[in-house]
Order: sequence, then structure tokens, then C-alpha cells
Amino acid sequence: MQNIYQPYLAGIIDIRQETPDIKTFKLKFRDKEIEGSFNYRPGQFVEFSVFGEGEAPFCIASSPTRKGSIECSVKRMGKVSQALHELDVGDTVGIRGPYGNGFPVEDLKAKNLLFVAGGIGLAPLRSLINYCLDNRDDFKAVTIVNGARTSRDLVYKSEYREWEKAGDTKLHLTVDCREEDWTCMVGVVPRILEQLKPACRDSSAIVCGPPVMIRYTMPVLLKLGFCAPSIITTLEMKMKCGLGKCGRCSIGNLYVCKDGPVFSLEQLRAFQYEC
Amino acid sequence: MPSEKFFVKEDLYNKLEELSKEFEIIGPRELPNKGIFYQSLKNTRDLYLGEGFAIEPIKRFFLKPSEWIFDERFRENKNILEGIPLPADKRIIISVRPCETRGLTLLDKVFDSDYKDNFYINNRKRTIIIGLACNKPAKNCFCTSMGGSPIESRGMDVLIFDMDRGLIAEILTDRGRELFASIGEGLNEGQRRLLKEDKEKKKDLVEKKLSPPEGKELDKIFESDYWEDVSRPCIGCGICTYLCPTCHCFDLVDERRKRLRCYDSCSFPDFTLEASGVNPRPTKKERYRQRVFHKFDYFKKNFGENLCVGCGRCIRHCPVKIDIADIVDKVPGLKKE
Amino acid sequence: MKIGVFVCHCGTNIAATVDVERVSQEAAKEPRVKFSTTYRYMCSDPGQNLIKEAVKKHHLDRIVIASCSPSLHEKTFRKCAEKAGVNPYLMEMANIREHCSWVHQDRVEATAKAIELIRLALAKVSRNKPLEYLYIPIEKKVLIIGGGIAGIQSAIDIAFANYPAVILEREPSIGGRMARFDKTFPTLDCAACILTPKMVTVSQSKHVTMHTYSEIEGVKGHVGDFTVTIRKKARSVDINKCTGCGACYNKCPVRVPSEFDMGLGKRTAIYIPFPQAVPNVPVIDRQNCLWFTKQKCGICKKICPFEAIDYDMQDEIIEEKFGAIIVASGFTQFNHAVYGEYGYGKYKDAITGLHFERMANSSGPTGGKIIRPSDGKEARDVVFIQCVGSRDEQKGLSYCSRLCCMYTAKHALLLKEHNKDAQAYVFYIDIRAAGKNYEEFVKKVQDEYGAVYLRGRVSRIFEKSGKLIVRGADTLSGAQIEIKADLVVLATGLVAQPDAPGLARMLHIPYDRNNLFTEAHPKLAPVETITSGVFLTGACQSPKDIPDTVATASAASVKALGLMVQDRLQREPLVAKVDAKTCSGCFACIQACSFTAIEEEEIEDKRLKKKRLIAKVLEGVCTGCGNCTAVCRMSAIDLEGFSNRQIMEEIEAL
Amino acid sequence: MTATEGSPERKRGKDKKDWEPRIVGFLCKWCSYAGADLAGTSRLQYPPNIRIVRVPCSGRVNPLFVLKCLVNGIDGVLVSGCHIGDCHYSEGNFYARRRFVILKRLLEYLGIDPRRFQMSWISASEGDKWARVVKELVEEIKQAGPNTEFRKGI
Amino acid sequence: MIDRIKKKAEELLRTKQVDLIIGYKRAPDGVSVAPVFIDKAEETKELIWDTYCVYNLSNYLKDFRGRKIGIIAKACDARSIIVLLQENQLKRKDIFIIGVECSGIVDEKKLLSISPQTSELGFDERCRSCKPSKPPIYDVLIVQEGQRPQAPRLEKDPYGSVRKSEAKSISEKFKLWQEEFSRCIRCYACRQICPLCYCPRCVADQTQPSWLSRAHSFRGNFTWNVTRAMHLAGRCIDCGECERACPVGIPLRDINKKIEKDVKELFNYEAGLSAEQKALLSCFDKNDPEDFIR
Repeated sequence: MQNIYQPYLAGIIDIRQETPDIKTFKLKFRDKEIEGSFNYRPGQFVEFSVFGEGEAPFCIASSPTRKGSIECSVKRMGKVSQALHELDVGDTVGIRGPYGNGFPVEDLKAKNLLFVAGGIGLAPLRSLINYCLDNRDDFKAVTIVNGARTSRDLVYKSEYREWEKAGDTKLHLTVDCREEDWTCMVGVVPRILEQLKPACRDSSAIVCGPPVMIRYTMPVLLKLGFCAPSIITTLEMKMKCGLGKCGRCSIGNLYVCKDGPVFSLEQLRAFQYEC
Repeated sequence: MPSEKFFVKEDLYNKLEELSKEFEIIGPRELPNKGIFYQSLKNTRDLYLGEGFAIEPIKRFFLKPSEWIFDERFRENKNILEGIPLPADKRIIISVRPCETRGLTLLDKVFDSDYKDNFYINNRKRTIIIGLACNKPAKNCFCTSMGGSPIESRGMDVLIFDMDRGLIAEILTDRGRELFASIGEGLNEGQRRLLKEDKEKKKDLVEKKLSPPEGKELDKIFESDYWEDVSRPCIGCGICTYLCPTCHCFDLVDERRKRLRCYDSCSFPDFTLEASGVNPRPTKKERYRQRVFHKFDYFKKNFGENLCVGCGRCIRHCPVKIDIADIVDKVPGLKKE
Repeated sequence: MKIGVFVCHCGTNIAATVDVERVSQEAAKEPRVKFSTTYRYMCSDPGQNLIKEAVKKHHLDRIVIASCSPSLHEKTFRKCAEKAGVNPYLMEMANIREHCSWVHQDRVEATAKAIELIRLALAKVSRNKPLEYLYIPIEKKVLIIGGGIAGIQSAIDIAFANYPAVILEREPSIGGRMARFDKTFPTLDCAACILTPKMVTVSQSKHVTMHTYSEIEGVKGHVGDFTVTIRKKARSVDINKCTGCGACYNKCPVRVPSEFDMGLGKRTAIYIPFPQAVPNVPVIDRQNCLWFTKQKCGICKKICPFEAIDYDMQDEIIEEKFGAIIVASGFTQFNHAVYGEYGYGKYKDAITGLHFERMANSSGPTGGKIIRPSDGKEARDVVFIQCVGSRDEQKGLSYCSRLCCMYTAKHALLLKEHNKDAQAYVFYIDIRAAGKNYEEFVKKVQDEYGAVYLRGRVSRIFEKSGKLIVRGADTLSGAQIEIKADLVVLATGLVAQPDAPGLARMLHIPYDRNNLFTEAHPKLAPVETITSGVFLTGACQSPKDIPDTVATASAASVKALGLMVQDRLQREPLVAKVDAKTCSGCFACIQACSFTAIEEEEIEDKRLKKKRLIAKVLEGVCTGCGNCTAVCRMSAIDLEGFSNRQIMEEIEAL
Repeated sequence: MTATEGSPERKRGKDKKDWEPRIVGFLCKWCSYAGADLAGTSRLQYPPNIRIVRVPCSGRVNPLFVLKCLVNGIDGVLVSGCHIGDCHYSEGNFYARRRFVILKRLLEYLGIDPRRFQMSWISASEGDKWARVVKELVEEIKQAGPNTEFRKGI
Repeated sequence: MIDRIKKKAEELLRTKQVDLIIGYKRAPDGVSVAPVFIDKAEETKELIWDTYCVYNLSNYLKDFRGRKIGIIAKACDARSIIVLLQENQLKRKDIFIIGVECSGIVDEKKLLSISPQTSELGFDERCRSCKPSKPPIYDVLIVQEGQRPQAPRLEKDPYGSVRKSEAKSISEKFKLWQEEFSRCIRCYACRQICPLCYCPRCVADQTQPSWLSRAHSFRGNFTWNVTRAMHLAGRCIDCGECERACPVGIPLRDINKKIEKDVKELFNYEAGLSAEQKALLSCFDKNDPEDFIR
């Protein structure tokens, strides 16, 4: 029987410094076979092992449509992420997964998609955005609202052009406060949404960002006419095993790691989750 | 071969002696002034067959308090992971209380479902469990309210009844049958009747009762101040969870170039403390409520049973006398007729 | 993380015993080591260049240097790292010379140990954090506590460098003990002649401010930024109006014993302590002034042409900021009342050396005559007793007061000069004359001035027919000696001021069991204290004669000036840090900090949504000893450079 | 940080016959560390069993460091600082002395061989004392035998 | 006695001198006692006082920082309050101490094993070496009425048992404690029940660095137990709660007592006597013993 707690080894093949405290790691499994069999959906996550330090979950930021490697963006925070930030290209980490439910890609097909991201919250959305762009015909209009505290804190800057160029896709960037040489929007994400007034018909909103942003975005979306089942978000909670066993990430009778991390607002309401 | 056997204690000791060549024999042992502890018995006569409960349930032989999950090495500039060989030696755990084995059947639902935990499953497979029905439940026992009873035999291979003059073993599985092939005799009519009477009698032995509210109803008072009130005396130690036959939360940490899986407890603040400093269960209220809800609501929703066997350990050993049964029983506004 | 390991041969010093090549190869196999090499002399310019180039080429971000002791070259390699673009605190050394190649002979064992030592250094460096130097702004002003010769000299030196100095003196005038002396040994310069010009220099310097008749009340802050509270006692005379004409004290009707003259002379109630006083402004002794005691008289106020007399003057409390403090609080005399056998207090003609100084002074109370205080007759046979208090653990001091031998010799000489017929007898234990021309001086006093030196203790003094009979033993001849003396002069030892401990506590400097202030290091930091920015000079630290006092005064000034000339103070960032989330505010650290480098700070606890107190390290004061980290049960306080993670990592790597 | 496997020396430790004690010294950098340096400069020979962790002051040494060493299977631990009165920080060693007398007695009470945890005052001029203390320590700990008790179990 | 306690508690709440009273009430089992937190004057009826009032309630004070708390304190509890005051964990003005005179409390585990024939009263061992029956600090003292059975005092030497253990051989001692510590389940009840273990984040929970092994092994258990004891050196006031809370019966008091004895003998220091006292390990004496140093 397989040891469900033992990760696969993966090598870091590229590191990109996104912001002063966020790095994106590009990983390739050491074992070719695993690379071939590692299938995931946008919105799923993996457990990252930095040996000697421990394990922590990070969502997959790359799209399954782009094979050969997976990417994760990591903000320098706790013991593991700090250690991860100290690693270099060529170093080895452990990867366990993919875990979680991922975004309901099938349900989103033939819909207008509104992506609302704050800071590193863009990471799981990026996976889905790129997935949509790679299967462009399956989806209708794509609108991306991406905010950060400052322009320095915007992630995946190098991909914005590509997104903007894609057909029927709009990208709105915003920062919290006015800055010099900043030509895009200024204001917190919920405010910007109020200004943009994206259409709710045949639409799903996929929201990911810091808890405060989510808290203030939800009512705006509802006001704009999005219904609770069509508002989708991903939850963050301390996770350890990723398998729904260790007991940490329980929210109601569900486990964020196993039954989440993607939930619709309707689901969240069902277990009195405050957001 | 009969499914019940009669023998005297002496026979059992001898049998265990014989079995100890092939099996590791684990059973409760009374340590003076300390209590009863399950131990690997070098001398099978140390086996405690009396009343009372071991402090720690047999959970620790299946979901170990700590175990290495894998080995991390760095050799010649390369990271290598090595699995930990699973122990293969066969074990017998004897004189196990029905509620504890019942606990295992609940743990099976967690560890032997979707993602299968090979460490746990291996331990389950290599262990034969011989239970001992309770003659005298303790004052904090409430197993009958939790779907168990002093004669509950789920999860056991053999269940022994202590009948004054001797022991009657109810053989429940093939493994048990094999084990008890050469001990004792089948029951005569009198003995059979005695056993039946005994079973009947024991069903009603447990005095403490509680009727846990249905999951949906607990939901309603999720935000109640009740949880703050009842959790106030809680000191946040791990006794109730560590000694619980069904609590199974764990942590994974790296130590000494190995990964360790060890018990963790929802009563510890660090359990849910995130790297960012945010804690979704910041106070005793949320933590204690989690424990109650996990046991009497969430698990029930997921697996159809309460995650509690009513063994009373958490009540017995709570240093501040928190009584989960009492708390669940007195959940406000949900009194059932 | 990319660590580079640089193994030094140190010529053959390391390479002869340790297989450096193998060490380097093994090091290269360690995790995160991206580069490893050896070189003959890593500390040499080519060696350092090699490091710089390797850093550049391999993008190294941490460095381990396996060579000699960090005591020797830590600074060198930190600088080298800095120049190579690596934070200097991301460099660690493995001492494979002093701790390995030099103390072992077996090549296999030594090589194995060297590899392990590098592994330790690797473990540590992997937990190092880049640290930035600390900079502390400096208040460009020096406080000098005490206006004796030590304080005066310090003020002059500091003023000479064009930095402001403030002298704090509790007496009405600066000058201290030296102002009371007659001549000074061994050159016999007149004390006043050499001191007065210095006092004038101070008073005229635009850089020196004097707070005379003032006391220190409190000290807060740390090096570069001390805030000192000063009490300026009410002088009753406006220092700005008074011209020092003397009209007031000339007319004052009160006569009391003069402290300056050791009670041998009298002074008025409004007085200047001595003619050369600086500032030359009188002070009213309110205890004895008729206006203050009986609300009568008021002559001085009436007579003062400048309306400088102000009976309503109050003590004034001021606060001033300083960048450094020089402690020059001086000494006092040993209270020899414990030696009943010497008869001081009982017999008027048993006096101390300081009395003798005043008598010998031609402007003193006796006009330069050495007389018997009992009857005013000129003294002929004078017995000097040395080591009164000093070198006597039982009754007095454990230490030698160092100057008594010399001033007694001087007194014996002065006696003869003042009175050709006089005869000096000196009872001594040893003659300690270890100074330039000191031994010669003592010899001259014996040979040319006929002073009789008797080695031994005086056992008893008693009065008989108007003379003091001094009984003692001459241990050299073994004879019992009895001298009929006109005058007995006790060479009392020097002791700390009675309020020295209070001052020490204010300044957070340690003092020894004799209440003498303790220097930072007896040899290598003799004028520094463990409180950075506080320096010592003169006899408050240990008995000193004038040359030594002046020397330490200049030394302390240089130390203070060393701070003054800097724009800001650069300090190693190896200081303690508090993790606010973990700190419980039990303040065990504050109690255990020898440097008062930790204080309480109120923070807003987000978790508890309450304000609470936690510890805060004053980086400018912290010396980085790390004691706080070990008394902190929750490990909320940690030491940069020797952090818990670094040390624990080392332990785990063992 | 991923550590590597034991050195050859450590491996040797597994074989009882060739067992060599492993000793850790926490040395204050002003006195004892300098004393050990002097032993080197004077070419005084001593056994290679000791590894030195350099600390600013004996007062820096947390009892948990000592404990960690012992439970990690280190055979002997030495904490060494300046002589009383010589502390660079004037009082650090006083605190250390108080702290460690309690630890030492407690460890002995719990059955840890007192030879396994020791303290010394060694000044910067006492290179000879350093060499002697190491020699004695190695001898004593050899007699005490390997510290294996903590290796059992998990 | 209980009437006066109730009266005082009622008065304190009614007059709003305190926001909350921490006291004792009967546990659901009807025999033993549980802590109770009362914020309404009329609920003070629930309060009880008897020999089952084992808890050192000062442990709860940290949960109510910044609020005015009335607390019922025995002599040992009051001593831990002193240590908490000494360590700035409490403000004196925030607490109202209802001191109760105490002649000893029972050991429930012991009670269960006593045969009814003996005269043994089942007093807790900790009460046998407790000196004062009155708390050293209080705002109001409720004294005992009449004669009450008193916990039998230990003869002469309160450290007799420690001395006996000290005399054992090293290997005996090791075996003993190996056995004891091997049972430790690392539930940290000893820490959580201790009023003096108030660290916001215990070193045992810290991961950077990881001070002690999380493993339930002798290695990890030993480190934990020594760490706990060391952190109580000069602070433990021997309320014995840790030992009572320990589910597996590790004689923690014995370890605490050992340190208490050393501290008394070596430094003449006793914990919890005065809030002005310096912390034992944050001060020193120039003449501290150093015969153990080379």
C-alpha cells in the first residue's frame, strides 16, 4: 500500500521573484513517470515539503494545459515558506497531491467569467485564467479585476500582456493608493467592482484574495446581481495532511483540504462561514 | 466448532504464554498508584482482568502517538526519501473494553476510507483484539447512549465474559477462532443460558445517559454564548483528546531528518494558528465547540455516527471536571421530550 | 541559499595537519554549498580577491571561511564579505587552526574534525540573517561630574577640541581637593600655582559651562543620548549680577569654622570657600546666616552694590542632554576614628594630612606655620603615621591608598622648610614610591631633610605634660620606640565618596566592595565603564595622585571626544531583539540585564485586543551579552548573531 | 536546513569498541574561547573529541541548549566562561553559575551522570587549563560511557 | 465559612467592585468540585467551600486580564498570585482576593483507594508540607470556624523524600525516571493547569527553533519535563496542581520539590513570599556556590 504522506521529489527549475515577498517556483518531478501521471485541475493545491523544515500547502498557479512542470507562488510567511524562499534552482523539494476539489470547470463552461483577485490571491485564479485562455472557445467573456496594495505587490506582471491580447478578455489592474507613473485604476477591489459594474447575466464570479477583500467583495457582487451559487471563492486555512484526516481545516462538517478549497458562496453560507 | 467457549483464567494465562512465542501480547497492567496501562506483557500473568479502565485507550497501538512517516537523507548532493518499513510482527491485544474497540471502528472510517492510511491499516491487520465485557461500568460511562454497550463486540475478534467461575469467550472472527481452537470447551446448556442472562443484565448496567441532539439541531446554537460559558473552566490541555479512543487529529513535523506524525489536539491554540498569525479558532470557546461539534455533529453528518463511544475517559481525567456528556445534554433550547 | 566554503591552508599551519583538499571536497557535498575551494592564505589580498570573485561568479550569498580563530580575522572577513557584496553578517568562520590543526597531530582525526567544524559553521550560517549596522545619533555635549583637577582637566581637553563640556560640582567652587594642597610632590610646585590657571581657563572657555553648588538627581537614556537632571542649589547670590567684589563677606558678622581649612580657620556665613574660587561668587550658608536663622541682619543684601543677594532664591531643577558622561567625583578621607589608639578627636594635636596641608599653606589659616592646634605653639617634633586605614583589612581598607607615602614625605620636607629646628619621624610599613622621581624624593627627605623613618606600627599615643607620647616598634632594629611629639600627623587613606553607590546606580556602572567605581577592563579599558558613554577619571575609581588623575582625565576626554567627533555612532548589530507576540511582559530580562538596556513598552495586542506591556531593547545600550535570552522562559528575546536558531542549528548538526 | 548523515567519526560511535565520546563546549568568546585559541597558539595537544559552539558569554547559554545536546546523544557538555569577576559583561557568568547549578543538580536527580554536564571557568590566558580540562573531560566521559539512552524509541 | 464567602462574593458583585468571581461549585457528579465563574450577584449561591476545592484558581486570572476579578484563594493559591504580581502578570488593583483559611484539601485519587476502616482522611500530599494555613496576601480573609481535621504535617524535614531519592544511585534514579517519563503523553496538562505557565507561546510549541522533540519518546518527554521544571525554578509555589492534573501519574511535585530544596539551600530563596522579590534566575549573589565548576 502506498504511503499517502510521502511526497514525490521535484526539482526547482526556475524561480521568479514576483514581489519583494512572493516568489514563483517552477517545479519538475524527478521521476518522469510521476510527471506523466500527475494530473490536476485548476484550483487544486499541493503539499510542499522543504526537507528538514516541514510541509505546507500551496495552490498550483499553473494551468494543467501547460504540461511539463507545475508552478506555485509562495509568500514569505511561516517556517516552510521562509525556507522555501531560501532555495535555489536545482534544489529539491517534496510534492504531495494534487489535493482539493479545484474549480468546477465544467460548470463554468459557456459562461462569462469574472475573476476578482487581490495580491497573491491571483495565484489559483491564474491557473484557471490560463486554462480558460487555452480553451478559449469553451468560455464566454473573461474579465479580470486584479488588485494589490501597491504596484510592487502585483503578481504575474509578465503575463498581463498575454491576457489582454486574448480575445474577449479584459484586464483591470488597480492599486490601493495613488502612485506615481501608475496609469491603471486606483482603489480597493470592491470599489473598483462597483465602478466597473460587470454584467451578471450568465456569469460566474471567481474571487480570491485576502479575507478582508473577500468580505467586502461579496456584498458588492450580490448587489451587482450575482447569485450566491455563482460566486466562487477559495478558502485558506491551516492544513497539514491535505487528506481530510488531521482535523485542522474543518469548517462545518467539511474539510477545506478535501472538500475545498473551492466553495461557492452558497455553500459557505450553509455552514455559517463569516465572509 | 462452537462460537462460544468456556475456560478458566488459568487456561487463558497458559494459552497466552503459548501464544507469546508467536505474538506480541499486549494487555492492561496495573501499576501501583498510577493506574492501568496497556503494555507489552513480558509475563502474561501481569495481565489485568479486573474492572476499571486503562488510562490510555488502545488507540495508541493503531494510531501511534508518534511515528516516523519517512526518512529524508542528503547524500552526495542529492535528496533521497526512504520509506519506513512497516512492522510485520503479529500482536494480540487482550482484555480490551468494548468501547475502545468501538472507537477503532470509528477510526477505521477515517483512516481506512478514501485516502487509506497504510500505517494505521497495517496496525489493524496485524492485531488480533480480544475484548472483555464490562461487569461494572464506571460512573462516567455512557456507552449505551452512544450506540455501544458493555457487551458491544464490534471490531473484536473475541469477546470474553468474566463469569465468576470462569470465562466465556465469544468467538467473532476466523482469526479468533483459530486462536482459540485449542482452549476450553464449548458451552453446555446451563452456561449458554447464563451467558444470555449475563448479556441481558449487562445491557442495562450503564446508568449515565444522554441524548445527543441531532446534528441539525446543534447547528442552530453554533453561535450561542453557551460555548463560552462551558469552555471557561477548560485549561486547554490535551488530556481529553489524547485519551479519547476516537480523537485522531495529528500533526506532521520534520525532526532529525525524518518526518514525524504525532498526536495533536484541537484544544491547543497552535492547532489552527496560521503562519500569518491568524487563528480561526482563537479562543477556548471556538476550540471547545469544535470538539463537541466534531464529535456530535460533523462526524455524524459525514459518517452517520457520533465520534464518541461514551467511555467517559475525558470526564474521568479532566483536571477541571468538564463533563462533555453533561454539556451536550444541557445544550440550551434543544431539550427533547 | 548559496553558500561558499573557503578553506585556508594558512601556509602549512593548517595544511600540515589537516587535509585541506579533502575538507574542501567534503564541504562541497553539504547541502546548499555551491562552491568550495582552498587557498594558501585566505586572509591575504589574493585570498580575499579569490573570495570576491567566487561570490561574483557563483552568486554566493553566504560564506564560510575555515581558517584561524574569529578573534583574529572575523573583522577581516566580514569586511571582505561586505566588499564582495555579501552582508557581513552572512559570514561565519570555522576555526580549524587554533582549535584543530594546532592541537592535534593525527592527520585523519584532525581532518575529520575540520570537516565537522565546517559543518557546524554551515549549520550556523544557514540560519544567519543579514544585519545592518546600528547608528545612534550623538548629543554633542559632555557632562563632567566633579570639578576637581580631574574634572577640570577633562573640561579643558574637551573644550580644546571645540566641544561643549558641562562641569557639575556640588561645592560652591571648582577646584576640589587639590585646591587645598600646599605643594605637590615630588617637584614641590605650589598647588595653587598650577591649579588656578586651569580653573581660570575653564571659567573663561566659551565651551565650558559650570554648574557649581549643584547636584545630580537622575540619569536616563544611553550613550549619545543621556538626559541628566541637575539640582542647582540656591546660592542666594545671583551669579550673573555678582562681580565678586567681596563687600558682602567682608561685612558679614557671622564666624564659623571653615570647611576648606579643615576647621583650622574661620569663615563668614556669606563666603567664598577660598580666595581663588571659581566662580568668584559667594554663597550664603543658610544654616548659619542670621537672616535665615533669625530673620535679622541682612547686611549683605543692603551692602551689595549690584543687588546680587537674593534671599528668596530657590533650588532649581534643570534637565540637560549629553552624549557622554565623565565621572570625576573624586574621593574623601578615610574616617580614622576606628583607630582609637591614634587619639584623633581626643587629642587636638593629632591631625590628618589634609590639616597639615592647610597649615603648611602660607595663605592658609596659620599663615604657613606648623603649629599645635591645642596651644598654637609651633611644632618641633612631629610624628607622621602612615597607612592609617590603608592596607588594614581588619579595621580599614584592603587596598594601598598609594599616595600617603609620598605626601607624608612631602610633609616631612615641608615641616623642615617651615621650621629648621623641627624633626620629622615617620612610622611606615613599606615605602611605596613607584613614580617618576618619587623614590629619589623620599630619599632626599631622609637624607637631606633628616626625616627619621621608622618601620613599624604605632601601638599607642597618649598625652603627657602637654606632649603626645607616641609609642611604637621599630621592627628593623627590634627596639621599642617612644617619641615625645608636639604634633602627630595621620596619613589617612583615600576612600570613595559616601554617596558613590548612589551615583553608580544612577549611571548603571558597577562599583566594588570599597564603593570605588569599576572600569570596563582593568587593563585594556581603564577609563571606560560597562555602560557605554560613561567614563571614569581620578580617584573615584581608585586612589590616584595628581599626575595619574590628569592622565586619566585626558584619557577619558579622548574617549568622550571619540564619540563627539562622530556624526552618529556605528555599532555592531549584535544586540537583543524582542518578539512582541511571544513576550509575556514578565520582565525577567529587565532584572537580569546588567546594562539597563531593556525597558517596558506598551503595545496594542491585536490578538487580545488590549494594550499590554512588553520588553523593548534599547539598541544603543545593549552590549549583546545575551543573558536576557537565557532567562527568558518563552524565548521571546533573542540575540542577533548568536540567535537561538543559529545555536540550535549548530547543536543539531553535531 | 537539511543536515547530512554523520561523519566517519559518528559512524564509528555505533561500534562500541571504538567508541569515542562526543563533547560539546559552549565557550564564551572573550575568555574561554580565547583560552582555547591560546592552547592552539601554544600547540598544546588534546584529544579531538570536543566541538566548540562560540557564544558571547556563558550567560547566553540557555539550559535548553544543554538539554538538547544531551537528548541528541552528545556524550558530554561543557559550559565555560570567564572567571568570576572577569566577565566581559561584568555579571554574565554570575547568572550562568546560578542557572546551571540548578540544572546540574536536577539532571543528576533524574539520573543523568553528573560527568555529562560540567562547567569551567577558563580565562584567555589559561590555554594550559583548557587543554587539561578537555583531556580530563574526555577521560571522565569515557568512563561514563556512551550516552545511548535517549536514542531508544522514537 | 461558606456563608461568609457567599456574602462577600455577592457584595462584591452587587457593588460592582468586581466584574467576575472565580470560585468553586459542585461538579455534575455531585461529589467533587469544579471551578465556577460568576458574574451575577444572585448566582453566588452556587459557591461552595470544602476540602474538595483542589483547584488553584489563579490559573484562570490570565483569561480575564484587564477586568476586575474576585478570586477565592487558599494559601498556596495566594502565593502563586504573589508570583504573578511579581512577574507583572496581574495588577493588584484588578483583583480582589477572598482569602480562605485552609486546613488541607483531599486527593481524590487517594480517596478512592482508602479503605473505610482506616483513620486516613485522604489529604493531598502537598498539604502536608504547606506551612501557612492563611494566605500571605488577601483583601478579605475568611477564617475557619471551629475545629477541622488538619492535614497531618510532615515531620521535621519537608524534603525528606527528596533526600531519600537523592541518595539513590545514578542508574537507579535513571531507571525510575525513565519509567515515569515513558508514560508521559505530552498532553501538557501540567503546563496548562499551572498558574505560572502563562507564556503566550510555550517553547514546547515553538518551531523556530524547535526546542524540543514533539515525539512521544523518552527523548522528547525528558526534554519537556526538565524544561518545565527548569522554567519553574524559583517560581513554583508547590500548589501541586501539575501532579494532580497529570493523567498518567508522573510525580511532578517530586521534581519541583527537588528544585525548591536546592534553591532554598543554595540561595536561601523561596518563591511567592513577596511581590517585590527579584526573580531567582534574574539575580545572583557574588557568593553563590561554585564548587561544581572546574
